[in-house]
Amino acid sequence: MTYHLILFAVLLIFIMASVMLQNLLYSAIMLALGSVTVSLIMFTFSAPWAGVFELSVCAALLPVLVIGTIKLIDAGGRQDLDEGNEDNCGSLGFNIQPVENRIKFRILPLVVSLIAVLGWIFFIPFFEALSKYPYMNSLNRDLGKIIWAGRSQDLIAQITILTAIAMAMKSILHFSGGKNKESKE
Amino acid sequence: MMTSLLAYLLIPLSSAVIIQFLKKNDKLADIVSNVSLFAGLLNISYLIFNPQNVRFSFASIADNGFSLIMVLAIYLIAFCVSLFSSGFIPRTKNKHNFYSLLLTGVAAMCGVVISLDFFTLYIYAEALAIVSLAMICYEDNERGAEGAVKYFFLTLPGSVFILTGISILLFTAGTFNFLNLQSIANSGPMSTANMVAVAFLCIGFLIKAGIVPFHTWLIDAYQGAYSPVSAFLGGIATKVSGAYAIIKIVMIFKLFESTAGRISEALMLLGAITIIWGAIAAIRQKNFKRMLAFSSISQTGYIVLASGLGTPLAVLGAIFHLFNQATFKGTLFLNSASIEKSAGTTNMHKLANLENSMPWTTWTSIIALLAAAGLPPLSGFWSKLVIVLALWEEGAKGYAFLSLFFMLVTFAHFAIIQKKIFFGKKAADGEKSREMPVFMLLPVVLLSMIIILAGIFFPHVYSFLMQAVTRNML
Amino acid sequence: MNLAILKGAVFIPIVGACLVPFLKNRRQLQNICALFLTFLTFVSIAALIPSVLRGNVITYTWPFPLDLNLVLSADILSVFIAEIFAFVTIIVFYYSGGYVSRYKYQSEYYSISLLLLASAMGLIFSMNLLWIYIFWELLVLCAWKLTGFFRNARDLSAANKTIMLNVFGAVFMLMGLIMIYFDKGTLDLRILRGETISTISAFFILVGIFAKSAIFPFSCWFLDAAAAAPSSSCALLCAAIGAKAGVYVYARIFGVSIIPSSFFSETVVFVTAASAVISAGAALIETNIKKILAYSAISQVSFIFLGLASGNSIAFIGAMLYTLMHSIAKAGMFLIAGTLEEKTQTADITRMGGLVRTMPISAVSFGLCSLSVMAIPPLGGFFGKFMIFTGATEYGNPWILGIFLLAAILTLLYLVRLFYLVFLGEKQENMPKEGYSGMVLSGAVLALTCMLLGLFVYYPATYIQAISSNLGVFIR
Amino acid sequence: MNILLIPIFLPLFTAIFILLVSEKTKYLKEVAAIMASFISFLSALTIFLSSNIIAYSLPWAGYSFDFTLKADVLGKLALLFATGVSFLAAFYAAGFMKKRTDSAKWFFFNLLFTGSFSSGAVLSDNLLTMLFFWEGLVIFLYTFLVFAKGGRNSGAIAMKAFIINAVANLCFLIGITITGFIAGSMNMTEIHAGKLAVSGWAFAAYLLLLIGIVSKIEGMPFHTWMTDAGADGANSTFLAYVPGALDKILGIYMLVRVSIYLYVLNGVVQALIMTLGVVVLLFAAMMALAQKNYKKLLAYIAVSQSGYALLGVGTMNATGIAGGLFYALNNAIYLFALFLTAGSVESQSETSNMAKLGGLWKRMPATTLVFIIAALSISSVPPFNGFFSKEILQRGILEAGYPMFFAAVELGSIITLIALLKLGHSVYFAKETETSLRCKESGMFMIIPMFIAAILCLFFGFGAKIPVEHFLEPVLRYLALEHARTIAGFQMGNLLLISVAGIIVSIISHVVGYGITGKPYKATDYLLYAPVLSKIYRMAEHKVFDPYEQIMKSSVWPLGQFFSKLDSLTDYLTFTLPSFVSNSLSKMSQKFHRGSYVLYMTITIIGFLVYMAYVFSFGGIK
Amino acid sequence: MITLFSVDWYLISIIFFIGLYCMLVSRNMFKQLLGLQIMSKACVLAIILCGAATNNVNLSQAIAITMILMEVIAVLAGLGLILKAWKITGCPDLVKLSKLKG
Repeated sequence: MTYHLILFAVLLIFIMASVMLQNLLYSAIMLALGSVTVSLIMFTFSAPWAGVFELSVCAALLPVLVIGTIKLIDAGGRQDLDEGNEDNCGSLGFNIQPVENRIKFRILPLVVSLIAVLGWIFFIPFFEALSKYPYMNSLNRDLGKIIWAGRSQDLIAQITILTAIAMAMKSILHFSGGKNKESKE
Repeated sequence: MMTSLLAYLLIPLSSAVIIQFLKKNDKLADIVSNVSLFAGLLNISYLIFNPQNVRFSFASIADNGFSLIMVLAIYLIAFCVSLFSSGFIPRTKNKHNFYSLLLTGVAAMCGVVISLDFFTLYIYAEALAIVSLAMICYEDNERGAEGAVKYFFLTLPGSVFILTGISILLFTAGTFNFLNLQSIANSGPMSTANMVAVAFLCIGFLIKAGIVPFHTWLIDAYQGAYSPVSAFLGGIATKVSGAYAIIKIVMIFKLFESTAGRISEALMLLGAITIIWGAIAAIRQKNFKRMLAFSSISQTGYIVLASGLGTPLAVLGAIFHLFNQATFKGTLFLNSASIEKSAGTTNMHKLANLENSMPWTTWTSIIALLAAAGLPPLSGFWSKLVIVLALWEEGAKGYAFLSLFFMLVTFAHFAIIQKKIFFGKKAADGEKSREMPVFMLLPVVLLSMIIILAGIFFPHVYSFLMQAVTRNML
Repeated sequence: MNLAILKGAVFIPIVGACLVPFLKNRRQLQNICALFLTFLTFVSIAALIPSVLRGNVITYTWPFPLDLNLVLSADILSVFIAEIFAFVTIIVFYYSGGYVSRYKYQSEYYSISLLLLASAMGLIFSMNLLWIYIFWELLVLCAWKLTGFFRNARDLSAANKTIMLNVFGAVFMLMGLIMIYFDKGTLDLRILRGETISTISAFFILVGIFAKSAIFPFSCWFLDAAAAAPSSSCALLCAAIGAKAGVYVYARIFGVSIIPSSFFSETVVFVTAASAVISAGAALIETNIKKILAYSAISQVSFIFLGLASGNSIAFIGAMLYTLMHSIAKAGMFLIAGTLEEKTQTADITRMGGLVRTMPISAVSFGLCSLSVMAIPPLGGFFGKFMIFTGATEYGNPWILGIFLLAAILTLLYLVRLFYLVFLGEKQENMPKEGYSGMVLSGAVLALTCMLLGLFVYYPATYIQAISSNLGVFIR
Repeated sequence: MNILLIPIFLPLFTAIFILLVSEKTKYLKEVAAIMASFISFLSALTIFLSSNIIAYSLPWAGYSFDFTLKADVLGKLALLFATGVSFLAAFYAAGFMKKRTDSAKWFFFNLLFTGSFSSGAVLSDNLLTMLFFWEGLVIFLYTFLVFAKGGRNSGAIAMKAFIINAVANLCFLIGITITGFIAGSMNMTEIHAGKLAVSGWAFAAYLLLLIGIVSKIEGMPFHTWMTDAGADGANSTFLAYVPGALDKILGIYMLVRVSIYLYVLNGVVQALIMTLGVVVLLFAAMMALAQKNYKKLLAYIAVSQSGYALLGVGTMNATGIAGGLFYALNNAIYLFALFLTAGSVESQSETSNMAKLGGLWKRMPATTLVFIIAALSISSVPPFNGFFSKEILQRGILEAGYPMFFAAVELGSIITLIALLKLGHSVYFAKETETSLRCKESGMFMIIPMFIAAILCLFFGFGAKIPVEHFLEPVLRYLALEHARTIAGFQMGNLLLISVAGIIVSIISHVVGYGITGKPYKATDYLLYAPVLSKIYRMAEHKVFDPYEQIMKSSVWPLGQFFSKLDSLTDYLTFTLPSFVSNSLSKMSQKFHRGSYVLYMTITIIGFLVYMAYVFSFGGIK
Repeated sequence: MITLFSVDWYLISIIFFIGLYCMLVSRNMFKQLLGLQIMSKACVLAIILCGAATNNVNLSQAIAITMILMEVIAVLAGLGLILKAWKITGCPDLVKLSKLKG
């Protein structure tokens, strides 16, 4: 119970940090930590498979991709700097950071607390109403059966979307052979 | 998943993969893509139009008719687009990518229309979104990138909302399956939680359909997209990922007669606003494609308005209008592509008097524009008439009058376009333009023929759609 | 047999419209083909006359959902109007042989004109209000294309004005139709016969009719169209088919089918009175010959509406008779105006003059046609206007009578002025000879027809009496 | 084949035949025209002599509009004179047109058509039929004037004549529709069965009819085209035929037809008509004084003569009406004669300006003789026919009890005589001018009709009993106007003395005027410079009394301006304004499509929130 | 008495709104992507929560796994797009991309 809530609190902190931090690298890392927390929460909800998946993909893969891209752009951005268009790029460490006033991000805690207060007033009743729902279907087959039998149509859909992303990456990044390492997964 | 229609998904998917291995040979890529699409088109048209079904007024149609007609529309537009682009795209910009994207998109759309499950539908919609994203920025220039970026970042909140709706549905209903949900909806008055779920689903699909005020991405995407792609998007893609799902939701949950009447009101209101906004904003556009984009959102407004009303007649009108809009917007965007190719611009102030140089393009566009404006007996008129009748029948007289009145504004679009582009005095860019080769004209001619025929054989169309609607809304 | 004829009357022109563009550069052939098809239509309708005079109605039904069947039915009234339209179209095509042939887009001209005829036929014969609306819109489309025949910016704006205002009216008309549809459950005039409809829907329909016939508030498109379109198209649009379609629809709906409320009829009478006098007055100082003729067409059509709205059978007869006479006379005037404009290279009557010496036949034909419009015997228009006035007297409002008398006087003034300035006034430097024989002849034929219709008014008059006695005009 | 159709259709077909034959033929046109008009005259004579009422009817324009002809006594009389005049005119024209430039073919065409239509107008019994012929005459009036290439601006005058008459005819048309409506029938015999009292609608109808009639007899204010035509030198035969004779006959016929046969007039209308008559009489006669042109002077005289007829019918008693009718007949004769003399003089001297003429009596004795007779009779010098008609008329007026009008009639005849003395003196008896040297007597064709007319003048004068008994009495009987004592005959009485006095006065005035100026054609100038009159004449010079010009200038063109303004206003309201509004709205909407991503995202999310708020805004989530 | 369940829902909704806010305020494409991921994480959590609450965990796991996959795919597409945009306008700044207007 308390452990559960603590996890949520940590998650909130991580996520807010990832939004508020200016340094994109740090915010990516923060998000990774956040997804680790999410997977922990999943474990508490006794959803191990989802947790594992979350841990392996969202916490491991995505940060790698994101950071790789950031680095790439950073490097390329340096070359662009010689062509003298720093006007559109921030002064701080990364030139991929557009100049924008940080205040919007700094006031995030304020916003969050506002949302929290409003949410407590408006959402809680609704969620209470939700919680009245009975356990409608208590048949709880094991995961594999569900995926292969119950949700078989999703598999075709996933094949489709994987083909789609492959084609999409191929055509989006076809302007130069070198840069589509990321999309080789 | 309607397994009977699965083939329509798998064939293009596989041919998309195959095409990837035809890098060297564009001709072969042309042939594969066109042939596979054309085969599917023939197949589906036989399924619908075989004399047996027509004679018995489609009572013996195989699957539920709505998916069938959607598949027909998808294959029609996709075939036209691919035939067109086989002439349009120069071989230097590697065509096979385009074809495989197109075919994947067809597969995804078929998935959307044949899935019996909100979650599956959502996955396919995502796939479609990814494909369209890649197609928009197919030629890597700035406007393409801008269109793609706006498309991506402005529509993804929509898919997140859909996910939220789905998760709530899972909680309240324990399933996303249409039939179960329909039985739940029929069992009694809809519970608040379900309504929240439906509201989230609706907003998600509204964003994907580009309804005012969520239309901002649509216009830039259409304008920025690579020309045949805007035909693909404007013709079918956005309709399938947005309007189709909304009609589906309405069919399942019967919003107008349940406690969720508020949602249907919201839909109708948004539809009306969209009609007005799109029609008004289109008047002063300089760019042909942008103007078409605006007018197409105003047409989508009719669909949403009708589906918000949600009576069988209204839904029928919505479906028919969706199909018509696929045909005439497809024609118009393809024509805008050929104008761009031949005259080098789509800026209406630079164009004039294309009727001499490009007569077929001109007349097909005129037909399509008139159908969009609802000139009888073209198809657009009937769908609008049915929508208006349904509105009036339900007593929504204000909406009925509004939708009638904005037919007038659509006529104004027609008047402006024909004066600035097709007729009128000579202009430099109008001079150097020349007519497209025949197999690039074939698609538009085919589509305009369909526009005319669908208008003239309205009784058959009506009975078919009536079958479909009744079968879906039982 | 009759059924086949009826279908033929509607579908022959459509076939022609599709056929003509494929005879691309054989210009003469196009003309002959169009002429022949129109003549065929004329004859086939004429073949219906005996049976409809016997009082039987030929009906063909194409079922449509929602009880919106396409019902083509030829009765005594529709055959009458159809004959007028077909006749004028024949003459116009004969004229076009010399007139349009030198222009580009000739095939477009012929096919659109044939489509115009076809949609007019459909409009006339269809008994379902929705289908009347549909053919109405087609008519508007053809009007748009014919107006924009010459591709100058001015012409195109005129075309746009035409389509916009007509569609504006049409939208209101559709609104009214939908109201009727949900009040009465049908749009079939045979079922609606003798019913009364809500005044508001009647007014909605009226807006459409007025927009088409260019009655007072919607008259502006008519002038621009007349100034822009080629004269032969003007003869079709402003004189015969375009303007008279509204008249027919009014006669069909409020004359013989649905009983209009008295308030409605009074409004119609007053509005048309305003229209008649305003356009007649404006014609007095206009200098563009085709605009003058268009103004005159407006005011004369207002006379016809007065006759229709007065709601007694004599006025109805007068209106129908005057529809016939005015269509022919005004068509002749437009055709001759076209010849003049083409010969003198201007439409400004102040720059013409003394043409009677060089173009005597055109002058005489024009004079006869204008006499017919002025209602001077023995020309045909006299009887029509006389009967309309008789009916208006029976209607019994002295003010209306006075206004229309004023309008008639103004008509007289501007027509005499027109004739004087163009044909008699002082000589100008360019004195053209008579035009191509076919053009002169077609004008002369129309003028002669006016004359003969005046002398043998017995036949049309009795026919129209048969209309009013068979179909029964609603007396208020 | 009904005999009534001959005077209508024979000239018609002959006219078409003449139109078909070429201009070159020498005598064919003339012979055909004369034969046709002569035959129709004979048929008219037979109709007149046949005692029973001939009728002919044919279904025409449906409803109650039949083609009905009926030769009752009144119609017979009018028909006889109309056809007779046509015959004489055709005969005269055969000689006259030889000398003229304008096309004889068209002249005969018009002449025959006019003849046939006028016969139709007097014969028809159905109001529509009557209107058909009556209004149709306008066309031929127009063509007459257009093809009479006499003047420089014949076209303008033709237009004027056409507009004036056609407008009046439109009023006539409305009058007829109202009459038919209130009578419930278009058939005059049926209407006569129940005469209409002049009140309310009927009054309006009667006034409208009166307008038509007055314009037909060129009464004021519809006379101006005729005087212009006279001044412009229109074809004299035409002047003699249409305005001189035929229109008078038709007009008076119709006046009697309407006022006595169809309507029952009341005192107001009576006074109205008579006042109108007097005004016409005096004013036109005074204008005649001022003229220096043969034909224009005659035109004014003709106008003034129509006033007598109006007076006569206005009296509403047997004597007066008889006088009016008699005047009409005599008018036809002597005006015809006078115009013919003008024609012959003009055809010899190619001018009709009095100043250029003089002393023609040596060279053209026959014309001179005819002129003298006609002039004397028109100025009602006893014992010519004009005198008798005037006497009867005056008696009628006195019976009706309007001594003022009696005086007016006397004055009118005095002025007429003064004018004609001046004319005759200057043209025929003053010393010769060089133009008059080349004149010689005109040919047989022209002499004979003039003489016939002159003889008729004498005959109606000395034997006034015959026309009165055979022409007027039957009409009066037919109109059921009983009268105590015989109205015809030459009676020594006060009236004779008064008129003799009048004659003496006028001779004196002529002598005085001649004495003052020394030039006969200026014999009336001393009157023109009289204090009040001079103003009137100057105003007349500036066409102040020409309602046509006045109305055209003052009201018609401004009206047109106003209406076209109104029209363009509706244009603006129906098209320009809406398109402007939609354009500006569209412009406003463009502010939202700036292409800025942030704005778009904001719009999207706000839209989402608003949507949710709207959806759940009913009583919270519960 | 407020159940734990509704508190969880509440927290998830807050996470969701944080993601939305991030997408709202930032003009950096990476931040947009970040907000997207946050929102989808909230959705995944919601699914799992539903499953847990309705004793239907395995179904919700199945869904959740697919959703995670799709999140990855979306992020991939986003990254590719960022690269594209950066190639054209040397900076992943969204405000740079406002040529299409009117």
